[in-house]
Amino acid sequence: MRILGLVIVILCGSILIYHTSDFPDWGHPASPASTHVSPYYIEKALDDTAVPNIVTAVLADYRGYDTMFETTVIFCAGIACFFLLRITRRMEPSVTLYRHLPTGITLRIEKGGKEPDDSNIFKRIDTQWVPYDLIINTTCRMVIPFIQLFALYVISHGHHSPGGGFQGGVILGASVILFAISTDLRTAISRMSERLGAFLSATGVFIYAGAGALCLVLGANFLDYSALAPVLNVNSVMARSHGILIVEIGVGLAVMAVMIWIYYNLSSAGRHDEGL
Amino acid sequence: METILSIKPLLAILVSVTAVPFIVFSKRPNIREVWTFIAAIAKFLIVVSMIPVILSGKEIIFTLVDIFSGVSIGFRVDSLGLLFAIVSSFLWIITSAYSIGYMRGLNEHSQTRYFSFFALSLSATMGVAFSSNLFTLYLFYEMLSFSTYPLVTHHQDMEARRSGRKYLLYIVGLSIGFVLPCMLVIYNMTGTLEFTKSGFLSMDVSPALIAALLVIMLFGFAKAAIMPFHSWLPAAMVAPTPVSALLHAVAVVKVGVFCVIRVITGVFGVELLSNSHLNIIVCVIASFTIITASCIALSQDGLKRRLAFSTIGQLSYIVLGAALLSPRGFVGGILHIAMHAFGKITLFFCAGAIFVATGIKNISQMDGIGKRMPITMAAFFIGSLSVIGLPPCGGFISKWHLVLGTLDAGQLALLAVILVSSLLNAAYFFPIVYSAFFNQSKETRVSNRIDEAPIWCLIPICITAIGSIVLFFHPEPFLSLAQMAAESIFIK
Amino acid sequence: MSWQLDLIVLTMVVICGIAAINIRDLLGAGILFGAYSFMMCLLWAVMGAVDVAFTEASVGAGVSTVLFVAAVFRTTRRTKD
Amino acid sequence: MSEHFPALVIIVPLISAFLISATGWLNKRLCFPIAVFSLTVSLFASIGVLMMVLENGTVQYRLGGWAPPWGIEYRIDHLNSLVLVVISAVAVLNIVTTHKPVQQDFSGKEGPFYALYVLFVTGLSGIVVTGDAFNLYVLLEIASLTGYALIGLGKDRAALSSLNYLIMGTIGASFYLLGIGYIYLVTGSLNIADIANLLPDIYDSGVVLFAFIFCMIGLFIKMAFFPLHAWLPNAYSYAQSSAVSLIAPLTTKVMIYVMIRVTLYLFTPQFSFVFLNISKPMVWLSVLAIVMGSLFALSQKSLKKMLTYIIVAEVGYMVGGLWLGNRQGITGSILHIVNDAAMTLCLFLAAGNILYMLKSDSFEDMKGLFVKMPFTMAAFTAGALSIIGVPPFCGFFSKWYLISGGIAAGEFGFVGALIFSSLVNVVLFFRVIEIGYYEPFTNHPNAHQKDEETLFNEAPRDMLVPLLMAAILLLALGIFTGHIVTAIIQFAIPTGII
Amino acid sequence: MNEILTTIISKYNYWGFILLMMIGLYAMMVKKNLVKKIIGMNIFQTGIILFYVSIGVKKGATIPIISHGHGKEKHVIHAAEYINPLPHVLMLTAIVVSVATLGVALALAIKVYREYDTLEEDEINKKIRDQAK
Repeated sequence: MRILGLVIVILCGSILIYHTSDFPDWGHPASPASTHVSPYYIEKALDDTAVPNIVTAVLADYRGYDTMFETTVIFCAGIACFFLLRITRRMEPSVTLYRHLPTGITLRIEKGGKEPDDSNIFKRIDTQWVPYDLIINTTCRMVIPFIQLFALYVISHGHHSPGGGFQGGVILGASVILFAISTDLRTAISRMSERLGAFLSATGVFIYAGAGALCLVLGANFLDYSALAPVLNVNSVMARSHGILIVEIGVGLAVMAVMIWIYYNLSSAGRHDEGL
Repeated sequence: METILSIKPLLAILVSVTAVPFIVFSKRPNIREVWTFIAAIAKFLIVVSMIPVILSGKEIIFTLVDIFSGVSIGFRVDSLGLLFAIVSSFLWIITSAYSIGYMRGLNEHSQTRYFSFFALSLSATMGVAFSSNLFTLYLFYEMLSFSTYPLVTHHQDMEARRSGRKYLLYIVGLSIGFVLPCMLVIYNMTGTLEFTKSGFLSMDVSPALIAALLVIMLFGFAKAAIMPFHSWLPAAMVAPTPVSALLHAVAVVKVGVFCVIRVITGVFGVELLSNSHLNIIVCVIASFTIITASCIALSQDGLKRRLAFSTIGQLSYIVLGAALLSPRGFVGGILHIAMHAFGKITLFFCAGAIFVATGIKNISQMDGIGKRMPITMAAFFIGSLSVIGLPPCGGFISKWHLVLGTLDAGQLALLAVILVSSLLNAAYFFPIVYSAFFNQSKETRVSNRIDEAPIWCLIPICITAIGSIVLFFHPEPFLSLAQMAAESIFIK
Repeated sequence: MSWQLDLIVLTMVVICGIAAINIRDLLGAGILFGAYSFMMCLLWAVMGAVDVAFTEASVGAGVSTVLFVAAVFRTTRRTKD
Repeated sequence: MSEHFPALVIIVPLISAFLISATGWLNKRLCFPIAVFSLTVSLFASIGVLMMVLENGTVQYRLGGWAPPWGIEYRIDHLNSLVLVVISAVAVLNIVTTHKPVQQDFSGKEGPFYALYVLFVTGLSGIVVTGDAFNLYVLLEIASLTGYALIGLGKDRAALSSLNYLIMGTIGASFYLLGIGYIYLVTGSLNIADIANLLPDIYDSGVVLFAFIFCMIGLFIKMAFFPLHAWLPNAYSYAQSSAVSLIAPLTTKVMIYVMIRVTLYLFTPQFSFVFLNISKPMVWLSVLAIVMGSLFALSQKSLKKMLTYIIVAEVGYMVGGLWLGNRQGITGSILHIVNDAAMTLCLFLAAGNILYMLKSDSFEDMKGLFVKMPFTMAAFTAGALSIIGVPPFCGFFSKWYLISGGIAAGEFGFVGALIFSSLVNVVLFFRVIEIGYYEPFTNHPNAHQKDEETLFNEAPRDMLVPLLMAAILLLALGIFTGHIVTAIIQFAIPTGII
Repeated sequence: MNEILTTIISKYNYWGFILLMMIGLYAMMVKKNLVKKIIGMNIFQTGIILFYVSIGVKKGATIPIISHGHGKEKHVIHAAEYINPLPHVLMLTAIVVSVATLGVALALAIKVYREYDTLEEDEINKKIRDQAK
């Protein structure tokens, strides 16, 4: 099997490599890809949408329909992971560990044992015991706000610089994931519940599709943001720019929520009690 | 030819289908049987009401839907189809009466299913009789195959299961494997499937292709039980006797030969076949089947099996009559559909009656049974006379025309075939009658006391037996219809 | 940008890729896949596809790696090939 | 409003999917009505689109108001409007049946289930309406991802076979993406109509050839064309029946649609049939698919497994029909998309009902089913007859066109394979029907007139009615074949093909 | 010799994507471990993304962000000055799709592990066979 696979792969690869001779030269400015459709974007994007970052303009406006479904794909992945993994009925773990905060001593309680009730002194920790690390905790706590600030910047500044809703959303999600890793899953869930994640993801995509549908209600085609001009009280080019911002925010929300949601489900295998 | 647009053929088909829900949902058996009778009589009346129109030289047409160009579900009533429809719809009434006697006499299970599918099969038979094109013919042919399956396998035991498999394998397998491709080839060559008086296959097709199509179609309609694709028929005799009687002596097998006749006359056309002498192939195949089946019948001990092989032989008479391509032979062939139906159904009814009354299935056990069941055995005698082709029974008239047809066609060998096979027929029927009346019973079961089958069984037997005789003296409706059919085909 | 730099990064990508599928430890494979993604991100940045590079950095090198680690943590590190 | 019908077909279910997902957390009982409502709206919108297409010809809809090839457009002609109606109709018919089994199979996850269900339908509809090659890929991934999830939450081996499906499906989609990339490399466009205009100058380029090969390999994997079918049988047979009765009728059929779109409208018939000259080997491959699919089906011991292999054979029908390269063959292929969707729906719904009532679908447990579930089995028989190809059920007519096309093209191997598979189907289905018809009575042939009432155990009404409607649909589709062909399908084939 | 070198220089980026695709394909075909397969799948996808990005490259052009958009003086924009943005857009979508697929694939892998307690395909098949017996 190994040899056979290797032979097939090498054979296919060499045929493909041989046929690259038909390709246009790498980076040639006159190749069809660079001359047929794309010049229009480069030359008109700023005038049409008032967005200097052409990628953002194309992503969220010219091919905004694609991007809507790109966001939907992420949403699908979130639901799919939940659908596949989540175990809703509560299973009591056979062993729970508690840390006595003042002393740092760990309590091991077998199933059926009495649970400590004073939650200010005792804190439940993961069974795969991780030593309490002050440095990591503090560093993360300090870094996370800045990560989130940066993420917001990436989302809102996507018109002018690389980035946009998707990247910003991932970073925002990553900050929560970092929080979950540095403390534990239960703390993260108590800060941002699963239900909130689900709502936010649906809301995010809904903002995108809803913005498009709003255009449709206002009489233009689906996703034609210029129809938003009377609502936003700007001219139609700026309306497109604002429309892009709106959908980027939607994308950011959805992506953030889904990333967190997937992480919750994967890291706890759907149980949502003990994570990474 | 004048044509009349009328919904009657569709009504004749739908009558029994619409009866099915009533049959299924009727609470008591008596009401169920009433529905069957209402449907059967209504169907017969509708069919009969078409006779004057047809006899006055007109045709009734009705197109239900045009599926696409050249392919439609359409009906046309001509003399040939009407003849077949009269026979089968009349015999349905008789068989229904007989079924009641038989099924109740034996306390059979699932009688509701039995009567429902019986009604369905009759619809399909009417559809075949009235179809105006090859596609409709094929449609109802398949419908008949599937709706008779539950009837054939009514007993639901291992034997029924085996026969059911064989039945489907032959009938459906050959129709899909043989008829369907032929139909498509024909459609692709001509762009139509509508039957015409002189056939719609043009002369410029290569003879080899025509020969291939002809033979494949002949075997494809496996319900005609032409050898070597006949063995489903004896196997299907496991069914309750009324089923065997109606379906395997009347509806199913006759549908098979009816299809063959339709294809020979309506698709290939007399002219094309006689010019290319391809009818000889069919004649040879049919003759082979006649002789072989008769010989096999001689060696059978089960009464129903013997009757089955007799049927195989008799069916080929009809095919032979059509393939002779002489007007009188054609008349003989078509008449034989009716005459053989009456004769053979009598025989099957008798077999069933014997089984109901005594439980006997084999010929060797029937010594002296005539003393116990004199009416039944007398009817049996009349039926066998008709099948053999002796006066004063209807079978004589059709055989007579067949013989004349062979003379017209100048095929003396075929004449010999018919005569020899008639002798063979006599050889396998008369011993039964003889031993029934003149041999002493060896079985204790058969007492000398007269002890007939239930009255519901007996009356149908008498009706069909008398019918066989009446048809000898008054063959008019059938004879004139057959002659009209022959005229319309052979007049240039 | 010189093609030599391009080539070096490309080579690194390929090496990381091969290593990721051949290492006999799934956690290692996940981490190597992160490295692979990061190299890929460099390559794209070199090619001028800044947005794609940014996305790959956040998704491929970031979230994907976390997901791999999470999945490996919930299953097993063991692999036979 | 009517000019926005094309958009409504997609966005109504899309937006409702988000609503369903959100309401799933608040009140589970609301999910089902929302899903039914949105799919019904989508069905009406798609019928509206079909009417528009029948009246005015091709409908174009510019998303975002940008002209193609710069923006994305819907380009709806007779071909996709027909397939669109099929998708919406199957989705609506099927969703009604899912109400009860979902509570049993996916208890607590009704919200996600219906969200995924609706998204799956959205993805497929989107694939069908879009006029942009790359957009097609994105929607393909939506349909696939939701499909993996719906399949993955099944019984015993479901997760494994779903993972297998995922890996194969991703390879397939990636190959398609690669093919589109190759096309983009040499044309610089992603709009299907635009590419078709640009391609004739560069037919002889090796890149176009490879683009074609990649697209085809990708689609063949996705549609489970033999020998790339290995993912399908396990994936479909271990999935829960409420999910599979949606996925099985639609996925392969939509992929066939994409193949027809790609060969006839992206690469023109001139390229696919004349320039490449590979019709013969492709037809023979499909012959192989038909024969092997039928033979594999013959060796199965459970109902759903058998049906999945029949799907493999049916895919062979449609691929072969397309590659016959003549009008009749392609008509047959398109007609079979419609008919096979209906037939598969009918059969899988019947299997679902059986599974719901019996908790098993192995042949051994189906004894005496005709008495227990007469209506389900009647519909099953109708589906079986249609697959076998008995008139007037619809399966007969698409087979008719396919065989006619085979005869016209002189491909008698293909004709033979079709007939062979019909015969095998007779054996397959009558084996099932025989078991359902006989078994409990073998030992006591005469004494069960009473038992029939006590044994009667039919599926609930909301599962039965759609099934019976599907069975009637088979009949209606068969009878109106001529209308479908003359009104719709004949315009769906490029005029160059005779 | 020089000619070959220029060919290589002008095409080697394309070879890179083929190499990556083949690595991915090899992993998916040969590796028995499910997570390894998933990694192979991702490498395969990134290979294709690399191909698309390579299409977009334009020699002598800069990143596709119009410089005077940041309040600088307006001037006529020439298409040759900026890299083709379209493949980038497409590949943003493709990356998202690949991470979505990765998420679902890992979820399925966890589910498989839950059921069979192993990720090796041959061991799983053996278990299935044993169960059947």
